[in-house]
Amino acid sequence: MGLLMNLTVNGLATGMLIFLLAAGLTLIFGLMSVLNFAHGGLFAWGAFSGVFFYGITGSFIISVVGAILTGIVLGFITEKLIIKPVYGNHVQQILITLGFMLVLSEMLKVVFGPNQIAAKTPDYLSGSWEVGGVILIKYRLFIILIGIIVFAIVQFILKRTKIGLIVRAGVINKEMVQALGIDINKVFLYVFMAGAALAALAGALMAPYSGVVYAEMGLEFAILAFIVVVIGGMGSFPGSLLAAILVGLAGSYMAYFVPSLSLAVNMILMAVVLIFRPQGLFTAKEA
Amino acid sequence: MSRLLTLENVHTHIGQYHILQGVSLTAEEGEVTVLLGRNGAGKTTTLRTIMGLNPASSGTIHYDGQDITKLPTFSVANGGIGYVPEDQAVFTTLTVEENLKVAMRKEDEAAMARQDYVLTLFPDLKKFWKKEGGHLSGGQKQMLAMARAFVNDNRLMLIDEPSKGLAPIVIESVMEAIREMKKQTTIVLVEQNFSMAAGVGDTYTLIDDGKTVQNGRMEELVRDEELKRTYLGIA
Amino acid sequence: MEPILQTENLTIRFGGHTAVDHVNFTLPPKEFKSVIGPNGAGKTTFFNLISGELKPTEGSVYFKGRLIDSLSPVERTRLGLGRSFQITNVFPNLTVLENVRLAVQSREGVRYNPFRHYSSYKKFTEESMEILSTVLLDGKADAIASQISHGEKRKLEIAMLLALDTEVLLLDEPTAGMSLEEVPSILNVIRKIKEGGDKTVLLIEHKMDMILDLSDSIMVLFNGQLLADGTPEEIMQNETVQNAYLGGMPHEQTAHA
Amino acid sequence: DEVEGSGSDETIKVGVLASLTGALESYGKQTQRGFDLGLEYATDGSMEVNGKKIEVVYEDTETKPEVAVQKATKLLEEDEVDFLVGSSSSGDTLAVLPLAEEYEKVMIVEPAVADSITGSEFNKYLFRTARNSSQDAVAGAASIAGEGVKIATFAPDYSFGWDGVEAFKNAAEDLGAEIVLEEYADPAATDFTANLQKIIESDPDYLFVVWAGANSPWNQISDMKLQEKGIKISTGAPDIPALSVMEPLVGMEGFSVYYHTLPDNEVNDWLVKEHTDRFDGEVPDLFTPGGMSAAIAIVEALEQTEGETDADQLIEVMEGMSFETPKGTMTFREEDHQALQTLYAIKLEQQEGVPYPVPVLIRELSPEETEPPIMN
Amino acid sequence: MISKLQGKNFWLIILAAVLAAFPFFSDSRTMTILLTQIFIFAILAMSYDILLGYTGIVSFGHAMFFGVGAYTTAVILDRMEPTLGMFILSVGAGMLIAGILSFIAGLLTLRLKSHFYAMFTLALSGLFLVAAEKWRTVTNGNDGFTFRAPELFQDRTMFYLAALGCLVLVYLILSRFVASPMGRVLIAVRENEQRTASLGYKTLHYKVTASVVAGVFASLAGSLYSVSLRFVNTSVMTMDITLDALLMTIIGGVGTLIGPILGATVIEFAQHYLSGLARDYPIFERWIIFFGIVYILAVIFFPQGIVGWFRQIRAKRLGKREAAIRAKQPVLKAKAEENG
Ligand SMILES: Nc1ncnc2c1ncn2[C@@H]1O[C@H](COP(=O)(O)OP(=O)(O)OP(=O)(O)O)[C@@H](O)[C@H]1O
Ligand SMILES: Nc1ncnc2c1ncn2[C@@H]1O[C@H](COP(=O)(O)OP(=O)(O)OP(=O)(O)O)[C@@H](O)[C@H]1O
Ligand SMILES: [Mg+2]
Ligand SMILES: [Mg+2]
Repeated sequence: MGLLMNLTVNGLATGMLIFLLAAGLTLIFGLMSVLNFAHGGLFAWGAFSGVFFYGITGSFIISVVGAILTGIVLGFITEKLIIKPVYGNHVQQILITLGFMLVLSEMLKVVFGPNQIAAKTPDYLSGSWEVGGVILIKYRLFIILIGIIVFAIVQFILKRTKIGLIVRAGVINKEMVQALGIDINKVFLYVFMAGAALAALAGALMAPYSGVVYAEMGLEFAILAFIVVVIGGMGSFPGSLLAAILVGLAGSYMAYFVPSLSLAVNMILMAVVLIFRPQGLFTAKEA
Repeated sequence: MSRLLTLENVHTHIGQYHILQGVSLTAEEGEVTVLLGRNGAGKTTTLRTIMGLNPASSGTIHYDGQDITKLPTFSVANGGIGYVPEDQAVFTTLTVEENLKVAMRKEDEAAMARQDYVLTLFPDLKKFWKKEGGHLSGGQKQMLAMARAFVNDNRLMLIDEPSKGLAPIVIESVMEAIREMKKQTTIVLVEQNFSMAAGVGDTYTLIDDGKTVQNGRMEELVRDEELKRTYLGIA
Repeated sequence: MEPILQTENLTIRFGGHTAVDHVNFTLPPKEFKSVIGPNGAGKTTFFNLISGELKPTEGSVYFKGRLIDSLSPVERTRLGLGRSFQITNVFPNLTVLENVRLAVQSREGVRYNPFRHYSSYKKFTEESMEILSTVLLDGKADAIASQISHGEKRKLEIAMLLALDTEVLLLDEPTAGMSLEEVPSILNVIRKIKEGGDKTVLLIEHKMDMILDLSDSIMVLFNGQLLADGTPEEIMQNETVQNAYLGGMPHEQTAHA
Repeated sequence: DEVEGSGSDETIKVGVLASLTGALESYGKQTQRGFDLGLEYATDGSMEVNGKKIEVVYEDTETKPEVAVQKATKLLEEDEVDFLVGSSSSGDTLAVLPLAEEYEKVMIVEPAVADSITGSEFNKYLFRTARNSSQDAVAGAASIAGEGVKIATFAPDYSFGWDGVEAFKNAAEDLGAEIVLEEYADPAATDFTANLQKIIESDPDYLFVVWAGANSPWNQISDMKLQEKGIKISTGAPDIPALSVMEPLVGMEGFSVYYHTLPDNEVNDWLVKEHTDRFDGEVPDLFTPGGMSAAIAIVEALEQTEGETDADQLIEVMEGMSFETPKGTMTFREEDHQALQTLYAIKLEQQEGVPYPVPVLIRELSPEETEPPIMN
Repeated sequence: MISKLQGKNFWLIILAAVLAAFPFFSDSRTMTILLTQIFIFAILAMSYDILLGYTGIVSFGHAMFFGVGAYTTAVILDRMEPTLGMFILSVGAGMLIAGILSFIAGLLTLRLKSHFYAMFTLALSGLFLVAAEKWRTVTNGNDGFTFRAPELFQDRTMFYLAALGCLVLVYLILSRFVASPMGRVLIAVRENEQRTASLGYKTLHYKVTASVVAGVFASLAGSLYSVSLRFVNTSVMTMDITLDALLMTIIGGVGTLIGPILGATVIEFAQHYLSGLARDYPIFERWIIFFGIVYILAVIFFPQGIVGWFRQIRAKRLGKREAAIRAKQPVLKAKAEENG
């Protein structure tokens, strides 16, 4: 029982972390249909700048805020320079964002040096409680909490404001949205910046989780985020959350019960979902 | 009466093609100006140029005394211009409700009233309120495209072939609506259905090969068999 | 004579909404039949069911007496059911000529040959050009399909159907958006098909003058149901059609009838 | 083709392959610095052996086998190098090995670790100054294993991990220990709970971790309170940047390939001094002495052949050759050309003024003690 | 039209002849090896373009087929005698396995919409990578293993010529293929799949065919690749290979066969020279940044790829000269992915 609880809680926390990571991508890929391979780069920048700000201020809160700001600024630059010319063209998006990904991760080395850097957990979030054989790691509970908050905020914005509708409409027909008097370029810019900020937030939270940041972490996790967005059914926020948790739990259980397949668990999960529910877990019909 | 919209010798290039090669037209406040011309003449391009979707390469466009030739599309629209494109361009994965919501510039009472009016005009839309735009029938899409422009308080309306794909009875109510709307709104209409064009139009502009070839009052055109034969091929 | 096309209780529901509702209809060979009905009556959906684009919830479609429910759209086309689309549906980045040529190639059954150069099939190109000139598009043969105007796309749509040269043609509002001047020549094309005497045509249109001019018979769909099926005269007399579809019809069109 | 010798009459060229970009960049740079310093040290700053100038050409393999082959061929063909040295990844190294054979040039493998290099893929032209997985494992075993000790292992789920565990297991069982569990995890996983859970359940005395790469399990090991449950952790101490993430493991006993304070000899003193002087006070790191050793080995061999670069002659003198390195005396074993070398049993301690846990010497593990099995 | 085609072929023949003569004039082995790599990756990129450019299918799993070829050849040459005959046999075997594999993968998933297919192939190739990692008795995992190349290919010039020969052959086969009636239908599928079906073409057949053709030639590239290194490890199955193929295709210009060849050339050269610069100029230590910038600039200045850019220039010139006569000269546009 304690074992199952342990696996579940930790799987859940991992799932939440993956959700945070995928949340930005759900906006960018799911809503705006931009294949942003540089997402991982934004994530890594968030992680590094989080560690950097933590180092100079000693405050975890400031470090997270700093990382988000970094994400916003980078999001602005990315959208203006990289994404804007290639809206609506997946092929070009792949090329240009991969190029930018190289630039971003290599720039990390220029700015922060080529080595991995240790990331510290603030004292009030480090350590764990043991409750009846279940080990509750404080930082993971914190991640679960943040995940829920982010989910609620984003969901609120998408459901209660027109932003979500406008973005979806803009992806279907950009011209028409403009002809309705909406500056869609600006909307896209803001949404992209929000996505980048989410990526950076995920990075900043990921750093203390694994205890280390390194330039290659971006690409490693970007694929995971793409998997989650696909399993969740492109652009559905509840879908992403569900998919992320599924991935987290599956990873946790598989590593325990079927360790020989644990390397392949994400790929198997994605393949199975694509064969049996290609539209994703959370979309009712094929769009 | 004053001129709400004036195009002077407008030229438009799309890529390397010179599509509009001198279009001039005027729309008087409160009137319906009909653009006529054969397929590929440049009617749609004219409307798109006004909207800033295919910016003019030379010539000027004045709206309400302002030069809007170089304005971005959304500013043009925010000046109070509604646009019904020829390919309907409904947002396929958004429901009817959401399509209208995106379109609505201000969600105030007046807008709601206009929406209600549109829904009485096109009861089908109300019936399929929660249906995705992509699942509507051809005519229903056309209605939705129009409704999207009608929910806003526009001073000028650019409508590209509204009658296309509509049942005769619906065409009639659209004509009715246009006549109704004329009181507050100026309309530039592209229409191939001559009976409809003649039914609602006050003036006409005839475009051929990207150029304005003729302007005049609609009554004159209706009477002028010769002109009709040469340019419209109607006997 | 055995009907070339027949449906039996053909029904489709989308969610709670029945778009086509137990339609039983027969189409004798070489007949020219029009389908009318209000927007959203189910006309296009009816076509989609016949051409196999949609699978019925209930009911069956027969082609020359043969049940074709299990056939895919591809197989139905090959059997001889060709259709045009209401919403323009072409190959956007290919030339107008190539659009038509693909249809000719399919008709000729040259589908899988991976080795011969396509330009060695000269007669395909020639035929395509001919068809393009019938629909007055020969001047645009080299234009990219996405760049031609709306009316021109409609003509291309017809050209592709003609190129398929199927026994049955399902035409969904072929002239919507076509200019006044050009409608007659397209009408001519359609009329020639009719006069050729070996094709069966099912036409959806809202232009009454055209329908009355061409049709041997007219069927009326209302809320998915087959409301009436008869000669043009009978249909024009039908009161429901008058009130709910035609409206006042003050136009010259009715005058023809 | 035979004229090529004439070009190298006055100069001897060495081509060094290393990952100078990408994930293994820091390893590559350590090798590079070490090699430069090594040449200087071995030639007393003259950069000459027997009157012949030594020239070094560095090439970046980008950690891609095909690039490594391209670059190696360029070194062999265009630069006409007399020695190859490299490289940072086992894959790159393995891809280059056949070239050394084809061109009949001696290749010093440094710091690639795969056993198969001196095992199944061995050819007589290669010599390895780096330690191999088995040596690591033997060292790891030596620092914790003993009669009746229960050990669980934890490693990443790929060759490096399997090799390491397999070798460790043999070595540890030889010392009488019992391996109670072998856990492998996705090296890119974010969550190691399941593995750690199993390890806790198997209730070992020690958990021996074979790990490489940045994404490490240390934090979670401490979060899961393994140490508090009486499981002692042991692993190989990595390079300094990676040490900085091992704070949760302070107190752990394990082994080290090199840390600058561990060896006690003149060569190392020189290395530490020169390195700190030249590089802003930075101390040499994990693979710096390896690079240095490779250079020293080359110079030593050349001295013995009196500057002759003929491979057969070189091989003859190098087989069994001993040379002094920052890690003490190394000896190329005749059978598989693996350099036998000293490794270190250490304990991680927190030290004043050092921002990472420091490996502190428990005892030196002599070359004989860590001698791996011959596998070729 | 005909004369232009012949003109193009003429230049290609000259180019192939020059390349064939190259090793006899130049003794730069580096260049020989670099060109050999380019030939191999050009084959891979062309095979990828059959999917991406011609049929409009994005695949993230192309490395799988490349890897199958690489491993099949490596394992056969390692375990049997490394003779030319064995090599040819292994290439055939690899192509056969890749063909069957791509057939099954295609059949399973090509019913799906394009991005689902992309993600599915990503998953599948991920599984293959894991398999290659885990099946150590055959693959020796991520360390990989070396093997002997056939005698003839020990000589790099011979192997260079063989790779060039393969490139020319594959180019000829594929250009015939894409210009065939079948190839035309592939393009139709790319443009509008549903419409293609309604013209009476079974689109699934075409997509699966494209997938098989692409898979088979990717496997050939993989076989050549492993022989060129005389070594194989799991890196042949990684996403990097797929991305390389993808990038080469896009940079050169999708929907053409020359494009991928140009793309392979540009990327390999850029990589080679940029990383070479690092030795001489310290700012190029971070040459990967410049490499990334090359991609970015490529999209901004050659949005349709190199080939598309050439076409545009030619169209412009033609346009100026013949504007009066041919008002609407078609310009081939790369496909903008449609959504919704
Ligand atoms: N994107 C484009 N690229 C190139 N040419 C274009 C483009 N859009 C339109 N054209 C050309 O411009 C001309 C005018 O097109 P436009 O759509 O304005 O005609 P129209 O008068 O609206 O015709 P229709 O009655 O058929 O709708 C046509 O010849 C068309 O081929
Ligand atoms: N895929 C679909 N999903 C849900 N509802 C649909 C779908 N396709 C059609 N409908 C609905 O079915 C009804 C019939 O549509 P259909 O397109 O057949 O009408 P139609 O008679 O062709 O009308 P029009 O004259 O406007 O083209 C409409 O109410 C439409 O909203
Ligand atoms: Mg138009
Ligand atoms: Mg319809």
